[in-house]
Amino acid sequence: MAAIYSLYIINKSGGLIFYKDYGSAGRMDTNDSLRVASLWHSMHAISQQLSPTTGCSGIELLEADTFDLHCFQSLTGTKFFVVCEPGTQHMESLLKVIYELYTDYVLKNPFYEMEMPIRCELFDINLSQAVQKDRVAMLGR
Amino acid sequence: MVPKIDKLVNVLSTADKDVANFQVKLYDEMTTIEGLTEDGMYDATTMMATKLDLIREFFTMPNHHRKRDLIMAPVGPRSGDAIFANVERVNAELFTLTYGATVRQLLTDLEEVEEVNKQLDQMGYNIGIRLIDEFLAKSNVTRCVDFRETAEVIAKVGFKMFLGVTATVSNWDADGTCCSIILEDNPLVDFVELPDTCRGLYYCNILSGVIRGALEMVSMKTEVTWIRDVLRGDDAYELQVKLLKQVPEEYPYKDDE
Amino acid sequence: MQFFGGSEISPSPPVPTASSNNAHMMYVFNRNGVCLLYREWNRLLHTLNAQQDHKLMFGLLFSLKSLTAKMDPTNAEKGNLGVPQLSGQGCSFHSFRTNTYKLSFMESPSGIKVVQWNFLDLGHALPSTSGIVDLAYGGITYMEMIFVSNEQAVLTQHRKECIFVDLGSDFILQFIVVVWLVDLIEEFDHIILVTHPRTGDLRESLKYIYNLYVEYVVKNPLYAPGTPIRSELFNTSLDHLYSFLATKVQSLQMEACSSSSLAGIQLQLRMSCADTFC
Amino acid sequence: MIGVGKIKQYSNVLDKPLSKGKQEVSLSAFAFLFSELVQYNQTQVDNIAELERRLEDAGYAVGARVLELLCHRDKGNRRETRLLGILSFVHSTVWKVLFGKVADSLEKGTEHEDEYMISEKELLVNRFISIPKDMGTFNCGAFVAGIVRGVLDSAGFPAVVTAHFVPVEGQQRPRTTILIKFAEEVLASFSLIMTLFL
Repeated sequence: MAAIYSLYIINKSGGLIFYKDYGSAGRMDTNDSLRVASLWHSMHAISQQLSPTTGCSGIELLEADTFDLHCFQSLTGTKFFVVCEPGTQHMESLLKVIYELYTDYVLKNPFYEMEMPIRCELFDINLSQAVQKDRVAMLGR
Repeated sequence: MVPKIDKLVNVLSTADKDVANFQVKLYDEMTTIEGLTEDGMYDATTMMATKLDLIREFFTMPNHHRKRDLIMAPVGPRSGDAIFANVERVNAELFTLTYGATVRQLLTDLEEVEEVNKQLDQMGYNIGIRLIDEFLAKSNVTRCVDFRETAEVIAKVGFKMFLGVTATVSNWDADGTCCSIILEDNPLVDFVELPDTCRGLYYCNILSGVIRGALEMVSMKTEVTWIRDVLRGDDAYELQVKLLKQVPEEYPYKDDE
Repeated sequence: MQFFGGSEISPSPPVPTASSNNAHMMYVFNRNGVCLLYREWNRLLHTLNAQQDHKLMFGLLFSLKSLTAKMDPTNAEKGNLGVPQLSGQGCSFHSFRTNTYKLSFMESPSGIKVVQWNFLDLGHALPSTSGIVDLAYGGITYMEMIFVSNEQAVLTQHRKECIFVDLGSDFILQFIVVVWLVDLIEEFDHIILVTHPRTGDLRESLKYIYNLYVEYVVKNPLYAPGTPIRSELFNTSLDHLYSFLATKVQSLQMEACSSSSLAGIQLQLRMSCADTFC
Repeated sequence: MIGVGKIKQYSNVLDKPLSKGKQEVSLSAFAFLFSELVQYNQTQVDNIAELERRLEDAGYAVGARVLELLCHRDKGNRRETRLLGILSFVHSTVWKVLFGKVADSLEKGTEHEDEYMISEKELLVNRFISIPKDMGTFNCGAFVAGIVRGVLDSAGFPAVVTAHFVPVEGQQRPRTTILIKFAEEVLASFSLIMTLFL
């Protein structure tokens, strides 16, 4: 039972820098995930453009038939979004935890080049623990 | 079994106490507060986990007080002290000595003091563009649009959160695009005296770079210069931050798209 | 006449939540992306001119639909991005929320889209009276969608289930557009509701609009398809209801809307509004 | 249900000794500075060995100062003369000051007489660092190796000090071992002292 299907991280120009699948049917190949990322980036921007009032920071939650998509955008423009089962709780706080893991294990890694794809072993290790723990919390309920 | 909240474990830190069922008791108490959502409970528990006395108090609080404190407590920008108390810290000497070694390395590599100043500023910029995300994540700052507000937050919260020192913001100019940040303390400079071969060196130039880099990432182009530097005989460390341009992210799609 | 396989409009919509977010917008597009209807109440920000705004909105819907179909984690073969979907085919989205507004979206089997917006009242006072916005006629011709006509639009169980969920708890009646449509066009396909971020599930209200709209549209031979909605009656009723709801009504109980004839529906609506007017 | 605990390593505030006015900065401040130091040095070298050497040099300067500070502060200026004394000084006092804890272990090398090893499950400087595969056995701990060499050298125990990743089975992350290889003369005098007492 995968509450979380997949996680994407996009840099501020819409390039996909991280994609992890946690068990959706038919894993997306790389160009598809790249296209999804850049499409989401433009949709997110357009949604701000169409806001009936000022101060809109773009889509935070998209509800679809078979999944919810929670998106967090940092003030520096980096977007973290997770695809999960409809109605999954605590996705905002999980995204916040992932954002902090990004500031620790990616931005503090001297071998990570800004805006480039993330290949940091420590980020992967800590991320899978965070997602695992979150899933346990959900299952535990 | 309910996963224990690490912070609760640490705060209670009594080995035999089964934190999990204590957590359930706390949770049941919270369900009596109508209007407190699941996320609200989660945040409330995490917040309480940092204050042992608050937990004790919580059980004795009448319900409407609980509601007022738990729900109404806005999760606004957290104070520098609160964050500093909660982050992992290291002895300042390690930081100071490492910085000293860095400057020494630059002095040997570049010889010219002016080059070292530039390199330090660039290194600071490289740190700033990365550090800003941690600052935003930990300080719950939701908007960085107004330069005045941002400068205040960076000085008050940022310097405290990272360097454990307090900084004040003053002498704003008329239109609020230029101010000074004065550091009451500066961990970079313990045990440092500049030999006269280093005349003209801005030893702490990394700090100006950090501020410039951090602000640029929230679309504020600035110029940061030293006004006063104790190592050069002044009575305090004072940086001037001048807003050059606020770069609004333009709408990425031209009309014909 | 039953719509969508006999699902009833559920009995009484619950009381709208207290927060009066009295500004919202509504778009109706036909399957070719033509914006048949655009209404706004107290929209403060117009970053684009009407034509761009509608074009962008339709583009957003089209892309989000293909994105969600592509990202559907429950079925393996996903087709590729950007290819138009048969209406009702593949996973689609029904709402998204930003920090300032919530957009609810419904697509009829024939592919027409209705969007209704509401934006978060950010604390500053909003003008209570709402001017009548004449419909900007936005024409997008480049997108071709293949639609299955209504008769054969056999909705798969899955699909139907997601559009017509049971009534959400805080269903805000004030966005229900009571529609006395006389001269409307052939089926409109897309209903988009933009409401307050904390607004609950509005698919039911969309369904309600759609039922009324199709009921009158289908029955209205006068209207030439593809031309904008000029129904005076429609516009006045919209504003009348809107300004009324925005200011006074706290709760407006609607009896179960039976699927009886045209008149039945109309009567019932008037009755329910009437008793709250006096 | 109550949500899950924060994943961040939450250091236990309650048992962190409240230093009597001892100044602290956030680990992040050090981590960002150290990361920049590594990146700067990467631009100055063209191979990994050189990068390690430069980090070590930077560490050496830190080590020399640490010894001064600590001797002045703690030992009332009495110099440590015994080999084991200086090793345990590094393993505990120096480690505590710089990294807030005593090193996990101090062992004597098994193969060679003149080798000692200080090991740490998670060396502070490596806390956030992921080494790319193509950099082989490179270890930023070279900086700490430099610190150790700086302390030992200034205390009159010249040695060659290197940092190595040592895989730990059952752990995803290897630990770091600081290998200390004392110079000839150090051992000579050490064995001389030993013979005197035997």
